Parts: sequence; structure tokens; C-alpha cells
Amino acid sequence: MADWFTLAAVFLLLSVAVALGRCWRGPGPVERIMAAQLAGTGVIGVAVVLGAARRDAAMLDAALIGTLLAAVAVTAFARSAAKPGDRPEGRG
Amino acid sequence: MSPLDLLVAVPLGFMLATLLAGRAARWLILLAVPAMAGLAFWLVLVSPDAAYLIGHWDLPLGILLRPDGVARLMVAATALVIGAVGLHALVDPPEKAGNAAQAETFWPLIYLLWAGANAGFLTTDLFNLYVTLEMVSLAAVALAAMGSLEAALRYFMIALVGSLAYLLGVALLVARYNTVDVTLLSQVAQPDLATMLALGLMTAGLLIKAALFPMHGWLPPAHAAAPAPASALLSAIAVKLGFVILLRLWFEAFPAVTGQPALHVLGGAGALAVIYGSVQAMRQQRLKALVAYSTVAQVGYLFLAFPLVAGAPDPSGAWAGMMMHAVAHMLAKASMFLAAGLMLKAAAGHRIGDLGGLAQAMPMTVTSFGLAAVSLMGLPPSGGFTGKFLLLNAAIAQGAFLYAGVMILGGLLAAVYFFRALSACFGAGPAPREPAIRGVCTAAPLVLAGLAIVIGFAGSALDTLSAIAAPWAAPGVAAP
Amino acid sequence: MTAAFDIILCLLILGTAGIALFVRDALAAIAFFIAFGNLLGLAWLGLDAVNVALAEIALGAGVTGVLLILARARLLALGDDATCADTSAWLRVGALAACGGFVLLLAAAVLSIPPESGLDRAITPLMPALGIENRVTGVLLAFRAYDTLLESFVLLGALVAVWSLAPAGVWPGRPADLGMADGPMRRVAGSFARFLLPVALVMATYLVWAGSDVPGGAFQAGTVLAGGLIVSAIGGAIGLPRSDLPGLRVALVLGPLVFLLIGLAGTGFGGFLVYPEGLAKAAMLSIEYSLFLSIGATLALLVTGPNVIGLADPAGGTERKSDC
Amino acid sequence: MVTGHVYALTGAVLTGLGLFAFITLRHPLRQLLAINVVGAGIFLILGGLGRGPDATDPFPQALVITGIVVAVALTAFGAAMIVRLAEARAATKAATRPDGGKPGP
Amino acid sequence: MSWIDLAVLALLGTGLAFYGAGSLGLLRFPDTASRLHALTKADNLGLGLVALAAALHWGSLAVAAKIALVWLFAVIAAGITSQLLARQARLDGTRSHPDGDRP
Repeated sequence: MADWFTLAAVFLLLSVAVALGRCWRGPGPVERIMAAQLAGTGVIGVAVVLGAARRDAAMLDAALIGTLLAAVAVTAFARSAAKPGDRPEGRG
Repeated sequence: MSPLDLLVAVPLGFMLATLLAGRAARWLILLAVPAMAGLAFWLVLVSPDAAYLIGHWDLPLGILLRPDGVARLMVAATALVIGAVGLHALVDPPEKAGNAAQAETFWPLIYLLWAGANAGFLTTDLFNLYVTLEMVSLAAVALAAMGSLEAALRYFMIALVGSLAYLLGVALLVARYNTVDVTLLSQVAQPDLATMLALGLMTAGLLIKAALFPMHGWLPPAHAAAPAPASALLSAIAVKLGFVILLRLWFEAFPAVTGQPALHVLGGAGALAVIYGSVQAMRQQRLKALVAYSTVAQVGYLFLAFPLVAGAPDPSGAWAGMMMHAVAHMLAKASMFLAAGLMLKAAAGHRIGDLGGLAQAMPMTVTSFGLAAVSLMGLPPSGGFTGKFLLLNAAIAQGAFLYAGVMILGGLLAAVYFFRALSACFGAGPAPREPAIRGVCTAAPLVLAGLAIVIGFAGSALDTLSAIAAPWAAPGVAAP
Repeated sequence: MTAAFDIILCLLILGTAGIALFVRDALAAIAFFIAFGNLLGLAWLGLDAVNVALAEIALGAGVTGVLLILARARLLALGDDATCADTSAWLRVGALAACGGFVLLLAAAVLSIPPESGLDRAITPLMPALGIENRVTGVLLAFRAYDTLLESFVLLGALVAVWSLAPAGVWPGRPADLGMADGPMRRVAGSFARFLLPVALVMATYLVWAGSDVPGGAFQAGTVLAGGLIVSAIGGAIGLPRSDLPGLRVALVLGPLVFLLIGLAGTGFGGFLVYPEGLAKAAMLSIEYSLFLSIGATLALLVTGPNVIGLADPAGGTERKSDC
Repeated sequence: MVTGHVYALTGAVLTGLGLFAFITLRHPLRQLLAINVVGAGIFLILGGLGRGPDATDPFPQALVITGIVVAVALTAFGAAMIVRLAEARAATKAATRPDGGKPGP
Repeated sequence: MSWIDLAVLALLGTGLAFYGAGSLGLLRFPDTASRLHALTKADNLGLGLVALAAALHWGSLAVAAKIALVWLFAVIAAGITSQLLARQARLDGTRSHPDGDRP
């Protein structure tokens, strides 16, 4: 059974590679961020699957931290992609 | 209670205290100076078997602190330099006019530098040394950035590369020997590919940090542009940590790996540094750039001594000369940067030609500059003279006349460029600006320069001190 | 099958690193750097080094990534898009030859060393005395606590160094506001932050607590806390504090201070950083809990950068108080 | 080929790749990125060579964690310096313009 | 091979299929909105199914809870980010020059 999970991990890595291809091609920042986000989800999937293959529950903590900080990074991306011309519209 | 850990813990405590004290932080130096001076004095007198493992965890896991001769001398000199610079900065604010951020952060940064330098001098653990190296680099870059952000960024990048080269070497050693302790490595080191590559990488990284020619490029702009107290700390202390780690590597951990040719590469680079730094110093028009290039030359002597120490039948003379030179340079160069800072505040401009009339306006400060120059040139009686004399002796005894010639030439060139600056001070010039300088400011460089001279008379005491637990004396004596 | 996983992962790591370094667009470079960091985290999982994987995913990919994103945004606002000018072909050829030779030499050295967990044998018998199971935490907080102590000061020192860069006239002000410029996005990020901050706090506490026995620890936990704080600042849920706020200073100093005091208290039991018998776990937990708070605050402020007079919005950026 | 060597060799290549990028890239932010890649490579060498038959040595693991924290601290300081330098340059450029530099309200 | 194992394999396979479809969709779809669509599918369903497979395989309630937490976080994070990105894409779309220009 563990082998099946490792196989799944390999497959997920390949799908991460495909997502990264989109990230490379762009064209816009939104595409790049989206692709990075998908790659992040793929990595989380690999962590879960690898944890199952090796029966190491601590790897799930890595997945948990990964989701959390990926969300932080995407939020920061979204903030930075906003052009200097965009002023706040209605605050508070 | 041991001075070995307190010398690190106390400055760290002061760093935290400055962060909590806010604007009153600067006054803490009045407490720190006596405390650290006392601890350094204690360390100088402590018995050689005071070496101990932190937390009592045995090697290879734990970290060994050891009060050998090098550590005693460097820690004491560091206490003198930072103490004097700190008191100086208390009276004469180091920051750019009106920059409150610099005024406040200067203090925690010098305590970080102090703790990092002491920790680095005392430990025998190569990974621990990496952390202390980063403490010192971080503080040094931030202090340099108070003068020129551009020069500091360049310094930062190159220092990072140096750190990583060092870290890569440490990584290879951990993997190869399962230990990073110098005393253990000295027993197991083999001259194989991994070890030689590790030693080469670490040496290259540390030479960047120590600014040995041709890796000196970052030093003159950073040191010349920083505020005077910061320049003093950078030239006196930040550069020396790399040198001390190299001593530990070349003479203690890997004497079985380093051969004569490699030692002569270091010595040759040192000789070139002496000549190149001196020639560049002669060509400088700005006073602080001159002093900064003089550091490039003086660092050269430290490495020129490497083959002399290794080649001597009885290395004690060359070893003492090298350590004496290092200490004398710390004191004299700190003094010189402080004096130069005061002189430039009073002078009409930053060029050497603008110094006219200063000898009358601020005789004490020009005297400090002159005394520091005497030691750096190696004129008797001074620490610089004793150090160079011992090295020269060793060189002649070994028939290394090339090194001897470079040392003599370097002294002559130093005389040329320092006399140029001094004679400008005595020359006529535009009336200097009102030197609104208080006593401590004048006293700090004077005391440091005076010490650089006085240690020339304490030659034999320093000789004994430098020989404590020296790698060539009795191998393995330091292990508890 | 495991070997295939290892090799594909390593190829992906090398590929992402190459693209992160040499792609023209800076945003893509950072995106690839984050992907690279996450894949490295997987590599550490592959090596069964979960502690490091947590640190790499949290710090190496997460915090460094956010840091670079924000730095790039500030540079872009100044008209610097951080694309690389082409360097001369000769330089590139020379560098390629030098680095290629270096890699070959390094690879030969690496292959000459057989991989083994040599110090494991020395560590395992010492663990029962500490009362914890996680050997990495044991190394970090007992055997090499001195390194960790100094390291916590490096982190604090980096923040002081960042502070020292503030231009004249803005001290003690605030760092540049991180808030989203666009109103609706700000609201989305704000509600996300109100969810994330408590979650991050719980999770961080869990990581410290778990760190004694299973992978985790103060640095990983502090990073999670920092992530929560950064999102809150972006969403406007919390305002950035003034640099001289006494409470902030206490939060920053707390961890290193507790660490230093426990270390000094050890003098009473035989030496610096000696933990009293039976109390080792309590001492380590106290250090870790205080350290993680300080690390969280320090990392969050490191990411926000020095206090700044924004050129795009003079004066406003430093003094505006964000509201909830 | 052992698992440990696969990762350690990847680390070696990463180190060289980062070094090459550091030499050939001119933008300081990119150089900072390159330095981080070099650091990651070194850590991977440490971890890979500490990989035993069924566990990875906790000692190098702890060193790597320390190294990662130091790297993040220095990266943050470096990024702050890069941004401040760009701002200082923009400010001087703006100050030399006739309109006094500050953008209008 | 037990029934549970078969179920695990089925879930794993379906999950991986969703991942693959999401990645391919991201690569092949013509415009931003449909790519975003692909992204959320892969995020939620792919990871969900794979996580379910892992939880079944583990057979421990505590671990299953943790896996559920991972999935929950991922879904929430994906929801937030797709909102942010959709808004960003709309802002970009209203401008005449999509990328790389500055006022």
C-alpha cells in the first residue's frame, strides 16, 4: 500500500511541474500567482500522501503549515500586484 | 560563575536593556564599560584549565569555551576598544545629524558586536563560530550603513558570500568527521579531498571577512564612509574575527593538512596586501580613505606572519609578534579613526589638504593621531614596533628575506603616508572651525593610542600571555 | 519507487531554482523561489527530517517569499522592476567555467563521504535525561543551546539593523502600511485575517507544545504566528505599532531575555545553560514559549521593513493608524 | 547510489547554480535570491550526508534549522537595505528636479 | 487486498485525476477566469479525495481529524485567494494595458 502512495506522490510532483509550466509562461501576474497557488496545493498533497506512505503524522503538520503560509504569500502577492495607482475606495 | 560565558551574556543583557530603555539607552555604556573591563581583566588572569563545556554536554555534541592566549588578548583589546569608542560616542553622537533611528540603534548594535566578537574569540566550535561571525557581520554592516548605504550593501553581499563559503566548509566537515570542534578535529583530520576542499572554502570565506588582498575591495569604501566610532569598531574588531578563526583552522585544527606551499600563498597574499594597501594609502586624497587603506596594509602583516609561525623551529617569537601586531593594530587603528573623525569635524573639508592649522587648534587629537601612526609604522617604542620586530627576527632567522624586506618596505611606506597627513595638520591653512569637543572625546583616542605605545614596553608579559594554550605549545592541553 | 520520487523531486528542485534565478520577470522569479522552497520542504520530508521541513516551508519559502514579494512591490513603486540587465558574455562564460569546475569538485568531495547518521548514536542515550522525545529539539535547546541563544539574538539584531535604516525624521514612527490598496480586496483579506490570526495562534501553541516530542518547535511556531500577523496587517485587522511602543519592545525582548536568564540561572546548578535535574523539560518549554512570541513579532516586523516616508504617499504611510 | 547522496549532489549543484547567478546577475534583489539558493544547497548537503539507513542525524538537522533562521534574518536586512537604497536614490533624483520632487497631492 | 484498500486506491486515483485535470486546465484554458475555475476544482476536490484516501489508509480518528483540518485550511485559503485573484484580474481587465505599465 505504501508503494501506491509513493506512486501518487510521484504523480502529484508531475502535476506540480505542469502547474509550474503555466507559472513560467505567465503571461500576467494573476496567472503566475494562480499557478504558484496550484503548485502549493500539489506540494501539500505530496506531504499528505508521503505522510500516509511513511505513516508519519508529523508530516501532516508540514502540510498544515504549508497551507497557512501559502495563503499568506498569495495575500501578499495580491497586495503587491495592485498598482500604485489604485487608491483605497472606502476604508473602515 | 565563569568569565567565559559572562563575557558573552553580559553584553547580550545590555543589548536587551538598551532596547527596553528607549532614549535613555546610551547611558547604559557607563555601566557596561566597568563591567566588561572587569570581566576581561578576570579572563586575562583566569587559570588555563578554566576551559569548560557549556551545559556540561560532552564533545562532539557540546560547545567548548576556552581561555587561550589568543582569546585573552583579543577579548581584552576588544573591551578597551569598544569601551573607549562607546564613551566617545556617548559624548559625540555617532549618527548623521538629526537621524534619531541611528542614534537609538547604534547602542544595541555595538553590544551585539561586543557579544559576537567575545563569543567568537572564546569558542572552539566551528559552527558556533559561524553564528558569531554572523552576529559580528550583521552589526558591522548596520554600523557601516550609517555612513553609506551603498558601500554597506556591497559589504553585506560580499560578506554573505564569505559566510556561505565558510558554512559550506563546516557542512563538509560535519559530514566527514561528525564533529565541528577544533580540538577534536586536530586529532582526526586527514588530508583527503573533502577536508582540503572544506579548508579551502572556509579560508576563502574568512579571507573575505578579514579583507586580505585581493578580497579587500569592500573594505575601504565601507570603512571610510562610516561614522568615526563605527569605522573604529569595523577596522579594529570586525576584521579580526576572521583572522582569529583562520588561526584556529590553520594552526590548531589542520596543521596536518596545510602544507608549506599553502602557507606561502597566504603569506604572499599578505605581502602583496602590505605593498598594495600602502601604495593605495599614499594615493588617497581623503583622510579617512587613507586610514582605511592602511587597514588593508596592516591586515597583510597578520597573514604574512602565517608562514613565519609555521616555519620557525620555536614559533613562540613569531606567534607573539603576530598577536602583538594584531592587538597594537586594534588599539592604534581605533584611536586613529576616532581622532580622524574629530579632526574632520573641525577641518574645512575631508581632504588631507584641508587639515591645515589643526595642530594648533586641537593639539591633543593630532597627538593621538601621531602616536597611533607611530605604532602603525612600527617605530620604537610601540606595540607595533615590538610586533614587527619579533616577526622580522623570525623572518631573518628562517632566511625569509623577501618577507623581511616587505615588512621593512611597508614600514617605510606607512611613514610616508602618515607623515603626509601629519605634516598637513602642522601646515598653515584656513582657520579651522570651532572644535566644540569635550574632554572624553579627546581622551578616548589619546588613551587608545597611548596603550598602543605602552604595550611595546610590556612585551614579555604579552609574550607569556599569548603563549597560553597556544597550539604549538602542548597539543591537547586545553581539553578539560 | 522511493528512488523515483527522490530523483524527480531533485530534478524539480533544480529546475525551479534555475528558473527562479534566471527568469526575467521578478514576480515570476519570486513565485518560483517559493515553489522551490516548498519543494525543498518535500525533500526534507523525503529525508525524514520533518523538523527541518517545517522550518523550510515556514521560513525558507513562506517568510522569505513574503519578504521578497513586498520588497519587489516597493521597488516597483519606485520604478525599479528588478529585471536583470544582461552581463557580458565573457563574464558569463568565465563564471560558467568556474562554477562548473566548482560543482565537479564539490560533487567529488560529497561522493567521497558516505552518508551516515553518526551523531545519532551519541544523542540517543542522552535523551532520557532531558525528558523529551524530539532529538532535534534536544540538540537545539540542550546540547547546543548556546548556538540557539546566540541565534535568537541574531534575529533580534537583524530587526535592530532594519530599524537603523529608517531615514532621518521618521523615528520612532511606524513601518510602511501593509494594507491592501483596493477596498474590496482589503475587506476579503481582513475577514481572512480575522479567521487566520486565532488559528495561527492555536497552531503555533500546538507546535511548541508538540515540539518536545514530535517535530515542531519555537522557530516554526513563531513563523506561523508571524504569518497570521502579516495577513492581519495586510487586511487592516491590526495596525502596525510604533517602534518605541513599550509593549512591543517587551514582546520582542521577552524570548531572548528568558533564554538568557534561564541560562544564567544555570550557573547555580553547575554552569551556564545547565538545566537543573528533572526541570530540564520545564526550562526548555519556558524558553520555547517565550521565544516563539518574540520570534513571531520579530519576523512580522522584519517583513514589514524599516520605518519609511513613502514617496508615493508622503507622511501618510508612517503615521496613519489602521483601523479594524 | 544512496538516497543521501542524491540529495547531497542536488545540494552541490544548487550551490554552483546560485554562485553562477550571484556572479552574473546585477540586481541586488536577484543576488539576494541567489544567495538563498546557495544556502539551501549547503543545507541539503548537510542533510543528505547525515542520512543514515533509517533516520537522518538530528545534529545536522539542528544546524540546518539554525542556519535557516540566520539566513532569513540576513535576507530581511538585505532586502530592507536594497529598498532603502532605491528610495534614497529616488529621493535625490526627485530633489534635483525643478518641482522639488514630492508628487502632488 | 481488503475492501478498504480498494476504496483507498479508488479515492486516490480519482483525486489524482482531479489534480491532473486542474493542472492541465490551468495550462490549456484560454483566459484567466476559466483558469481560475480549473484551479479551484483541483484545490478542493483533488486534495479532498487524496486526503480522504490517506485518512482511510491511516485508520486513526486523530489523524483523520488532522487531515480534515489540512483540507479545511486549503479550501478556505483557496476560496480567499481566488476571490482576491478574481478581483485583481477584473482590475487588470479594466485597464487598457494589462501588465508591466506604470502610471
